[in-house]
Amino acid sequence: MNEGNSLYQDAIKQFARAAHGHGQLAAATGEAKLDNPLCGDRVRMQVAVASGCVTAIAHETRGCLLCRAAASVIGLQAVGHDANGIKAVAHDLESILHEGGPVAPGWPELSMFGPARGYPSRHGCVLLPFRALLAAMAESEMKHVQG
Amino acid sequence: MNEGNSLYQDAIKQFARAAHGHGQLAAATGEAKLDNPLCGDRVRMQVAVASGCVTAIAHETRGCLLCRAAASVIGLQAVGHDANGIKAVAHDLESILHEGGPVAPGWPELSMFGPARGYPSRHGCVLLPFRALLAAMAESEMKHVQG
Amino acid sequence: MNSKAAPLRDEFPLLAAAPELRYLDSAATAQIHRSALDAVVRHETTRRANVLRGTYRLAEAADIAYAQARQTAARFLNAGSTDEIIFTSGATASLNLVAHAFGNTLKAGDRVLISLAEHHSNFVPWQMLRERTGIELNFIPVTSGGELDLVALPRLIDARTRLVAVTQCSNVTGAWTDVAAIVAAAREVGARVLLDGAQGVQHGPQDVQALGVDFYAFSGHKCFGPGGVGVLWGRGELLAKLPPFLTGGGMIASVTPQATTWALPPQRFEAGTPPIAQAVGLAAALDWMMTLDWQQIHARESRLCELLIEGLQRIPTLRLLGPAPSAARAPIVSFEISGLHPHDICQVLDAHQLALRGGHHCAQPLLAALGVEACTRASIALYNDESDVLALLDGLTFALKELR
Amino acid sequence: MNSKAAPLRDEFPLLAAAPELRYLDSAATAQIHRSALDAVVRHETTRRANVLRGTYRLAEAADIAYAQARQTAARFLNAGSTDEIIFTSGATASLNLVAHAFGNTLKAGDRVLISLAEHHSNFVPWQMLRERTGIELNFIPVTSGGELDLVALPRLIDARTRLVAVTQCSNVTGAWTDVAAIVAAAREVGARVLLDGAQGVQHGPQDVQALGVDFYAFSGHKCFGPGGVGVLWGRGELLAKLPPFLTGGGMIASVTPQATTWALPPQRFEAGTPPIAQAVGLAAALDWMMTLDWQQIHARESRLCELLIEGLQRIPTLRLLGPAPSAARAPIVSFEISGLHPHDICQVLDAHQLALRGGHHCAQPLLAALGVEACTRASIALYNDESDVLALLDGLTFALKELR
Ligand SMILES: Cc1ncc(COP(=O)(O)O)c(C=O)c1O
Ligand SMILES: Cc1ncc(COP(=O)(O)O)c(C=O)c1O
Repeated sequence: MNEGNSLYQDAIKQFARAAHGHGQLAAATGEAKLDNPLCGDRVRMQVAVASGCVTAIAHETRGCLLCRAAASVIGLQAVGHDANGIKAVAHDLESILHEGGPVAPGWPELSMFGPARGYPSRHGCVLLPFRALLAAMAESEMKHVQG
Repeated sequence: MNEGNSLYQDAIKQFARAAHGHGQLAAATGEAKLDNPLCGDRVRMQVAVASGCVTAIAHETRGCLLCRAAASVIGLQAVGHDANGIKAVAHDLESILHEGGPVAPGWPELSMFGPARGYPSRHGCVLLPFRALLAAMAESEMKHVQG
Repeated sequence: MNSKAAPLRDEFPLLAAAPELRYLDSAATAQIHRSALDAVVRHETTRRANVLRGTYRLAEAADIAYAQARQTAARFLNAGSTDEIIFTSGATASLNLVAHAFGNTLKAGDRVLISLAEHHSNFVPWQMLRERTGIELNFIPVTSGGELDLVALPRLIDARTRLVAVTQCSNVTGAWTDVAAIVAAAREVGARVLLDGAQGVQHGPQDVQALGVDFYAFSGHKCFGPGGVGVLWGRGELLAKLPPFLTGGGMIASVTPQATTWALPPQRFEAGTPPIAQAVGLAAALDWMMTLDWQQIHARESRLCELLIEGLQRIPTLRLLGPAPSAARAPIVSFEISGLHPHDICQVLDAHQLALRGGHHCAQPLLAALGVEACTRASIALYNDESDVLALLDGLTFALKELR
Repeated sequence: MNSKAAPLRDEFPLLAAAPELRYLDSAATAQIHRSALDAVVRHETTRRANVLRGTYRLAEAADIAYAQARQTAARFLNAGSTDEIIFTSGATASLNLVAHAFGNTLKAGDRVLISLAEHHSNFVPWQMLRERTGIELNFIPVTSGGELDLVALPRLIDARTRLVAVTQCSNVTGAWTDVAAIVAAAREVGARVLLDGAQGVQHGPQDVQALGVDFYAFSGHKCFGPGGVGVLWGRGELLAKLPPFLTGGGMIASVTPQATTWALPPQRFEAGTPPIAQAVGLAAALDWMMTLDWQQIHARESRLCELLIEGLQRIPTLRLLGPAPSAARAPIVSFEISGLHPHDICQVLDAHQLALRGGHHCAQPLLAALGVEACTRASIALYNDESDVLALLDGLTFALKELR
């Protein structure tokens, strides 16, 4: 039943299982822990940022397949991007979820979340790691400004 | 339109206008003030009780025709009755209002409230003076016991 | 002149089924519009599920319907954001929410300013707050016409005043409050403004941003929607800082025996299963209201109101309460007739198919200020027409004969 | 054996219109019975008016309907008096009412005893009370099966304990509380008992006098009635002594700027326009429930529950939460499957027309005690049948394949 409109495409399961970026960073410059209050899912995201760009990333994700797959995509792709780049990708992801919009050119894997469009209750699961990433980057930026 | 099932039979208007017992007692042994919270109507009932029986009664009634007519009936009839007698009459009145029950033999005027049976929101208006009377008699009894 | 026809009447199931009924008690409860009732039934028969937690399609559909209801309410009020709409069980619950969530942030000596024209639901919660916290409660007096006497405002408001909580429109006299003047005075001292919109919403969509207030409360049953539901709108930046009031499922971020953390607004203020079908029904009523020509409706309502006032003025021993006919007023007209009790008047009118309410209308301080114990009130809504007003005037002539 | 047939299903409009739907989420919201929906529509289209204040016939009819709804609720609970029934907006509102009206009579150092098995709605309000008043909050622990561990009771309850507030039945594990043991322990120290009946009412009429408790709270939407309405029952002599919680119209004796006095219960606790049509709809649902053969229904529900548990036990890596199958339990079965997230499980089940809920079910302290973050829950009601259970077991087999 892994037809095109199934939520649980093999890609999602493979990304979730691969858990790219799973772990901890020794030298994180920013960190964020976010909860999904509906299910208690949690993402802990750590980043190292230099000159505004992510140089290393690690996360510990307790969640459903969608949440884990999204975190894994981040683990694979986030290095090299600055906050604006990540915001743009998160925005593209939201438009995939809300309007079935086109896939972000740089992160083609996100197309696997297309079928989630029909399930608004799951959007939070997909977006949680991105929110955590942006929060971690903001924390890093804040420390940088203050330091 | 003063046919038999009209609420505002002439008897009610006449009793209300007559306001039997309106006024104050110089030598009250008990008194009660009761409000109808729905409209702010108020009955102040004073009694003089000797050997358990009402020997004098006076009331100040601010209310609708039904309330004033009921107070007026009390002003006319209450003297000579003890608490049990009044309770029996009040009970008869409730049964007239709730079930269209027979009229209290001693107080035939109460039959004029029969048409109020169809208007539960008005039952409180009719009963308020009786409740005030019973409260005044209870106060009198209380003082007697304590004194 | 088309003030005679009330084409909208047919759209209200109860009125359509009782053509003889002349319903003039919409200030207490407006009749439900068929779109609202249909929406409730459709929701309960096709989308019923608990919201905010389910991942199956039925629950998704309930979630979407509930979220859309929130969007509709936001549009009806021109709220800055959907997250500023809190669904409650009614205006009273909305007002109590502010009196606790915002009120409990006040300290002894802080001042809250209300008016003597308030409905008990925007009066007693502040007395309770006074008892709880030792705030000082001040009262804007009313003119002999029952309007807020704003001449007194400057000496009633100062830097200690933290909140001004007033009605948008009196449920007894129909007087509209000069909200702009209140807001200006409040802004000058840094006070917040809560507007009790219970009587406002029946007369058209609102613009909370243009009103310039900080909180706005109303009930569904007064604007052609279902009972059991209401709305509190609050400015986003204010809500973000407030603690919750009712607590329980749905409003938490996490719960442990030691401590609990809160969800963001609006969830923070919606403890437990909300009135889902009722919110959906309310949204249908608001959607319908937003399609109407309110200028035309106001013109009709004003004409009917003037016709009624003219007729009443011809009845000897009748005293009209409320502002001058020319003043800014909603079509609510209260009066007393010397020697006749409002309950008796309403009872006789009822025999003539006229539904009016008599009593203190949950506004005892206002009635005391006007020097009456109880009064009779006719409230006109968009489904009333000239024949209703004429029947009322006839009915009163009859009542005068019948009751004297 | 007639456990296959669910003759009642046809009486639920949503289920009747969706024959393929297998609704197993009744612990979150039960489907509405057609009598309840019909009663709401009938009320709104023939008797809609505000209650308690109008003297015209329409308002009288609304008053009578609302009073009858109170009588029905009193019969359903076997209350000592109709005046002990307070209509609220739901179980959460009922529980908050007790936490404020009764809770605020407590002083620092007084103790309130709840359990770790409580729904957030009977957990967070007591944490808030602890913050407000400095009471001490104690927790009855749970066994590994999620039942209240009453072995701990003697050391948790003493003369300082003023209230024991526990659920009648867990919304996660289905475990019924041993209410008699709680009541006996509470009586010994003079503590009051509040029972959260949210999950109890779905399984038949209750007898608060036989239960021996002091307060009982429930929601309409969990017992086949409308949303937006609930009930708090309280002992008359207790209610008479309590101050109000929410304040506003309808609950006062008189209001002046200086002071306000309260109406008698139940009005004292029903501020503002109540959920009238919803109370009438709830009464229709309760009336219908009182006509049913509950022994037979319980036998069916238990058979289905056992069938489900047996099937689940055959799934490797599945952990059943909750008491032993033989224990006193409502037909609510929660489980986790190692490596699979409840949201993913529910999503796949949904594709098979199975409506189940996954998450923390607003019972985080219980889940923490059981050592899980989230779980999947199947809750069975009187309209479910064997085919629903078998479809769920099939669906899980499929989910295991799909998700791994
Ligand atoms: C001005 C005003 N405020 C508040 C309320 C309370 O509304 P509700 O009873 O729907 O809570 C009312 C209605 O009675 C009202 O007229
Ligand atoms: C045990 C228990 N208590 C309280 C509640 C709260 O009920 P409501 O959300 O209807 O207010 C629920 C329902 O979610 C429950 O299961």
